[in-house]
Amino acid sequence: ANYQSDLVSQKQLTIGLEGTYKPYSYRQDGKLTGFEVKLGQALAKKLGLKAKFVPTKWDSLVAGVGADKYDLVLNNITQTPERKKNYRFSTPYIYSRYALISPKKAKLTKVQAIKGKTLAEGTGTNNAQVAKKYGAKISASGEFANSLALVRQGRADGTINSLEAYYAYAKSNKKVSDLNVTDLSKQVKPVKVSALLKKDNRQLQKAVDQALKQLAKDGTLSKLSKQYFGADITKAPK
Amino acid sequence: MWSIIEKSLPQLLLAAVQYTIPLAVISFTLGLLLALITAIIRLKQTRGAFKILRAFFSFYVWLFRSTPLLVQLFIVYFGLPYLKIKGLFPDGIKLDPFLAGVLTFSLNTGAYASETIRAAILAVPTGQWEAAAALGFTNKQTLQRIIIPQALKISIPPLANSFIGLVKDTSLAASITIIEMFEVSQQIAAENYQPLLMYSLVALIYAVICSGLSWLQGQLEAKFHLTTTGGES
Amino acid sequence: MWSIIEKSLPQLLLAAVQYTIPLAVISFTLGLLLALITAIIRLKQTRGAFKILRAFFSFYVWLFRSTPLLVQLFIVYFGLPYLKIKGLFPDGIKLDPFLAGVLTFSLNTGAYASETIRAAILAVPTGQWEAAAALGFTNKQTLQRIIIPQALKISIPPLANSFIGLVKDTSLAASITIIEMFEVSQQIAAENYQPLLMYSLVALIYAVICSGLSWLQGQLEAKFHLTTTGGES
Amino acid sequence: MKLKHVNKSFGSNQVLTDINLEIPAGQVTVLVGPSGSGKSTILRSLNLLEQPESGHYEFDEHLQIDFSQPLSKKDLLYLRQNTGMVFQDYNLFSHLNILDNITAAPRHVLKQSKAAAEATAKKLLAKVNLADKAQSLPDQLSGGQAQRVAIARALAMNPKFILLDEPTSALDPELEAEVLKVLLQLAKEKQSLVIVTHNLAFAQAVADKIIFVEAGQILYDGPGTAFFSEENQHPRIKRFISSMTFTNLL
Amino acid sequence: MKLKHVNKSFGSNQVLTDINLEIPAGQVTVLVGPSGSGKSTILRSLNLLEQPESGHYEFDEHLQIDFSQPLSKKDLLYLRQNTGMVFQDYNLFSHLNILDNITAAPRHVLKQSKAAAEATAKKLLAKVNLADKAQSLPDQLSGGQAQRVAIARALAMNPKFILLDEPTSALDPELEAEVLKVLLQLAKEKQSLVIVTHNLAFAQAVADKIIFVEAGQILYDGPGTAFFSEENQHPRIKRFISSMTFTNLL
Ligand SMILES: Nc1ncnc2c1ncn2[C@@H]1O[C@H](COP(=O)(O)OP(=O)(O)OP(=O)(O)O)[C@@H](O)[C@H]1O
Ligand SMILES: Nc1ncnc2c1ncn2[C@@H]1O[C@H](COP(=O)(O)OP(=O)(O)OP(=O)(O)O)[C@@H](O)[C@H]1O
Ligand SMILES: [Mg+2]
Ligand SMILES: [Mg+2]
Repeated sequence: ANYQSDLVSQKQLTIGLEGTYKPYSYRQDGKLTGFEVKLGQALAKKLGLKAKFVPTKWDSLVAGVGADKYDLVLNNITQTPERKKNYRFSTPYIYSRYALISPKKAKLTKVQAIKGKTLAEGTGTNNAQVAKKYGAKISASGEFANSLALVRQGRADGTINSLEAYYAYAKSNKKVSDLNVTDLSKQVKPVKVSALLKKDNRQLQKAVDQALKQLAKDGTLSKLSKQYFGADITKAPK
Repeated sequence: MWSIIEKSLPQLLLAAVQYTIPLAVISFTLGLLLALITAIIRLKQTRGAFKILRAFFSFYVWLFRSTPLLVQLFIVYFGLPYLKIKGLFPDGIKLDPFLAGVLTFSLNTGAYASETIRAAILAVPTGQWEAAAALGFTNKQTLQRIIIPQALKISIPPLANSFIGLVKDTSLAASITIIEMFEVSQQIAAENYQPLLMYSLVALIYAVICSGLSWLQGQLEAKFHLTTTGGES
Repeated sequence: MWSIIEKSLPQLLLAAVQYTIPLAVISFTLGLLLALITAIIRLKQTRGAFKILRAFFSFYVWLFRSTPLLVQLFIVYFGLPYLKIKGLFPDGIKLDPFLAGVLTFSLNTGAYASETIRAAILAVPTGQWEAAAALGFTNKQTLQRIIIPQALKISIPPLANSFIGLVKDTSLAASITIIEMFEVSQQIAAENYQPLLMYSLVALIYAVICSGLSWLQGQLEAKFHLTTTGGES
Repeated sequence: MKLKHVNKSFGSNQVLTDINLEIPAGQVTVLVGPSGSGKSTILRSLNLLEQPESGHYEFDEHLQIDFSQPLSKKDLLYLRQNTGMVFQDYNLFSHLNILDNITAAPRHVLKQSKAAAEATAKKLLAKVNLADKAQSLPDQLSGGQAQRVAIARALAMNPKFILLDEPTSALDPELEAEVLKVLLQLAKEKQSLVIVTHNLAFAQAVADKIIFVEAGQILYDGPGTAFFSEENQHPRIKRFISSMTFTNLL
Repeated sequence: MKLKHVNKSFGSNQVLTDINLEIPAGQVTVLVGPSGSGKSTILRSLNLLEQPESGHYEFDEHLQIDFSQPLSKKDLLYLRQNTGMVFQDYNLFSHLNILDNITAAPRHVLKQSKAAAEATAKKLLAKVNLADKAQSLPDQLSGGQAQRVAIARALAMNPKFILLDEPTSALDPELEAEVLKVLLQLAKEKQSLVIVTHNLAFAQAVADKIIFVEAGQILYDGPGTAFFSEENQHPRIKRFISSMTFTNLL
């Protein structure tokens, strides 16, 4: 297969991700794990490559793929028109639901209500774009854990992020009764999450799409989804 | 390219005026004050309870000089809210990002500048102390009227360097959600996918600001007749 | 709490040994070499083509001293791959993160240290040049046998400070995907949601390393009979 | 001023041993002796810049000090106000202009008004031939000028005694002469002076009384004339004088 | 050594004006004159540490220099090898021990072997009475010792002339005597010396020839004895000598 020539380093699938974003990618006892880590390993295996992960701060994650720091990014990245102009996307592997998380007292349940409020979001994320679209002010916070900390400490009015990430957070923090979480899937359409690739890497994209198809077929994708998200979100919502 | 620069430059400059410069100026002013107090307390010959105060200030200087600024910022902004002290801070210490930034930068500058001022006070020749003592000045009068004015003059070049350093260090404030200049450049890069251009642009702005400050420093030193070490080669 | 510390400490120390310390040591060594060359070139009286070389090195020092290290790291790691030069780098300059880190830290250290060494060379009393000249030494011999050895001795304290500063600055390497100590602490904190504890722990490790280095610096200075300015108060 | 049985050590190094001396008012007393013998230490003890471990110091009818006791602030201030000190390297306050150098202590220690202090300062500057330098900064002066300002600064406190530690050692002979001229003038006006100097020609010219110090002890204490006369001389002193005048080299 | 019609300015400040002088070999020539008159500039011109704008310098039969022409490296090296220089503040190489200070130039400039250079150095150290200091560092020496090492360092190059710029001005009289003793010894051995000094007693004792400089011009050039004699004196010189010996103060 001639996608080999697209690779940053030979015989290796180099994958960029945050590594601090539970349950997508995070460390457990020092070892990288999470849905997208397992997915990356499975992808690599299908392609007959070794998976190599490069944890990168969100701020520079997308810039890194253009700079050939890794072959693709698996980091709950959503397809958007602007990104499509500059990058290449694989077929989607999950459909991520937005959640609006805010302190209980604030009673923020409608996405329209965030107008003029300050939301903690990572620079250039989809979450930030949604928040901006509905008129919120952005407080640039790199990591999800930090964003939630800011909300709970009352230093941000709320945050929009993926519902799955919130569930993972709620699981490891016994007490989340101070938080109010609204599933925004009714208000903002769930978004396609795909691997992000460099514009020129058409061959690699084809190969990745092929591999994803096989992973969906053999049930690996749904299995991983259930394991890390507690639900199968790999199918397009009706 | 030019259109991108034209579009982003105003945003970057606004961020500089709103955050980068105020952060640097306010923190430096507070830091200098703290540094002066710290330097004097640490230089005092002491007895009894005062020793504890001195040890405290020595600890403070040690702590802030031997840990990275970035870690300090994280501790103050993300860490302190978890520090729950019954009675005093039952809910932890939660600071607004700008305040957290000013606090950290001031403490950091204070620690380094106190060493600068301390060295400057020690660099004032012993003869100045003796001359003042021989004229009947008390220690306090000597410090205030003779030593500190001379020490501050000696400190001008290193302190000016510290200020320029602080301007550059404000780029770390992005990590505690302050949207200073570098953060803005990253946000723009996340939109237009031109990181090299955006980072270079922001580097250029820093370079212009810092060179301007260096020039001012030169003027200041010339005014106070401070000459840098000279020689022949 | 203790169990968390017990679990995370080995990871942090491993990161220190794998990245923090090698980054600092390698970059400092290369930076020092670069600094020495830069200092000598910039001090040389020049004619003709050599002037361009000197201007180039002056520009380099200016650039790296007047922009933030964080921005430099971003430009080298994320920016340079976009710099496509036909013939030379048709695909941009793509560096491995560690290499990019070493390159940036070396260039940064080189710029600052060259100023230290330059000042030290100028601080060698003119009389040493004259004495050597009067004995028939050429300029080059004088520089090599008389001036540089003395200048390096003068430079020890500020260079040691630079090295300690560099150790702390490696905490910025996390931003270019190097999993150094502070990044590891953030990752652990993202898992156990104990940021205050993790950041404090990492701060402590830095403090221990830096204090150790300060102590070594003291020994070194004592060995070379360097005394810091003294006085009375 | 009298010192009685004064001892002073730095660490284990005994620098002054059982020093007894009297310094008469209205006269010029010159301390001479080889380098490291303890001249400066004696002078600095008279001004309490050094505190000996034991012995007594009878300054005047108002002030007697037992060196083995801690010093009171009041005594220290009284002593400092009544003794002026002139150092080898001038020690002018480098951030103040000449006028402020002279008025600083009268204003802040004696609490004189600014106007009064400046009037006195100007008179003193005229006296040391530097009336035109009032607004200069110390580093704009030559060494000889700086030392004359230092003398004016000491005089401004109107002290009973002025102590001078090698006031001209840092100066070229011609600048030295400027300063010595001023000191001779003061001597004529019966200002009490205590001078440490290596300049034997000057000592011979000006000293009412000479004290010769060697290794922390006093080997001679008497009139200047007798010190330099050929007869009746201690062999060590003879050797010292001849080494100072190079007569033994040839 | 001869200087002919030499002029030298620093910026707009003409420091030497039409200087003509001859320095005989095997004799002691002493340069005296008030501060700032140009003595050091003359001495430094002889060693080309300063280059005058115009005039001629006839060093010996091999080397004649026209100051208005650029200097060749070869001439410079020849001159430097044949003149030694001793500075007021010694300028010993502070990072080298005494032995290395003395052997550095013989080894690296004259390319002597280490053993040969060290053998010579040890003889010279013995000559200046410092045989036991070979391994010391410069800052472990007293000023007098340091200056004697500086003299030994100059001698190690075996120069035709040794130039000394106020070699004892930084020293106490007793340390000064140590150095002067060495210089007298060299004079006796007919080493050619050119000495700038403010010490007229020493000048009188040692000078074969005296050159008096004032404001960049030579006012006297002749035997030492005539310079100090009461008759036949230039009034300016008279004034200078008396100011140096304080005879006019009293
Ligand atoms: N602050 C000090 N600490 C330790 N030793 C000192 C101190 N001051 C002076 N000494 C020692 O005391 C002795 C006497 O010194 P002092 O300065 O009184 O001599 P001096 O007669 O003034 O010499 P000089 O002519 O060189 O000025 C010397 O051995 C000196 O080293
Ligand atoms: N490098 C220099 N740059 C400018 N002016 C100089 C320089 N060196 C000497 N001068 C000036 O040249 C004049 C003569 O100086 P020089 O040092 O030769 O005098 P000198 O007779 O040696 O005096 P002294 O007895 O003080 O050493 C003085 O006016 C001095 O200020
Ligand atoms: Mg003394
Ligand atoms: Mg001179």
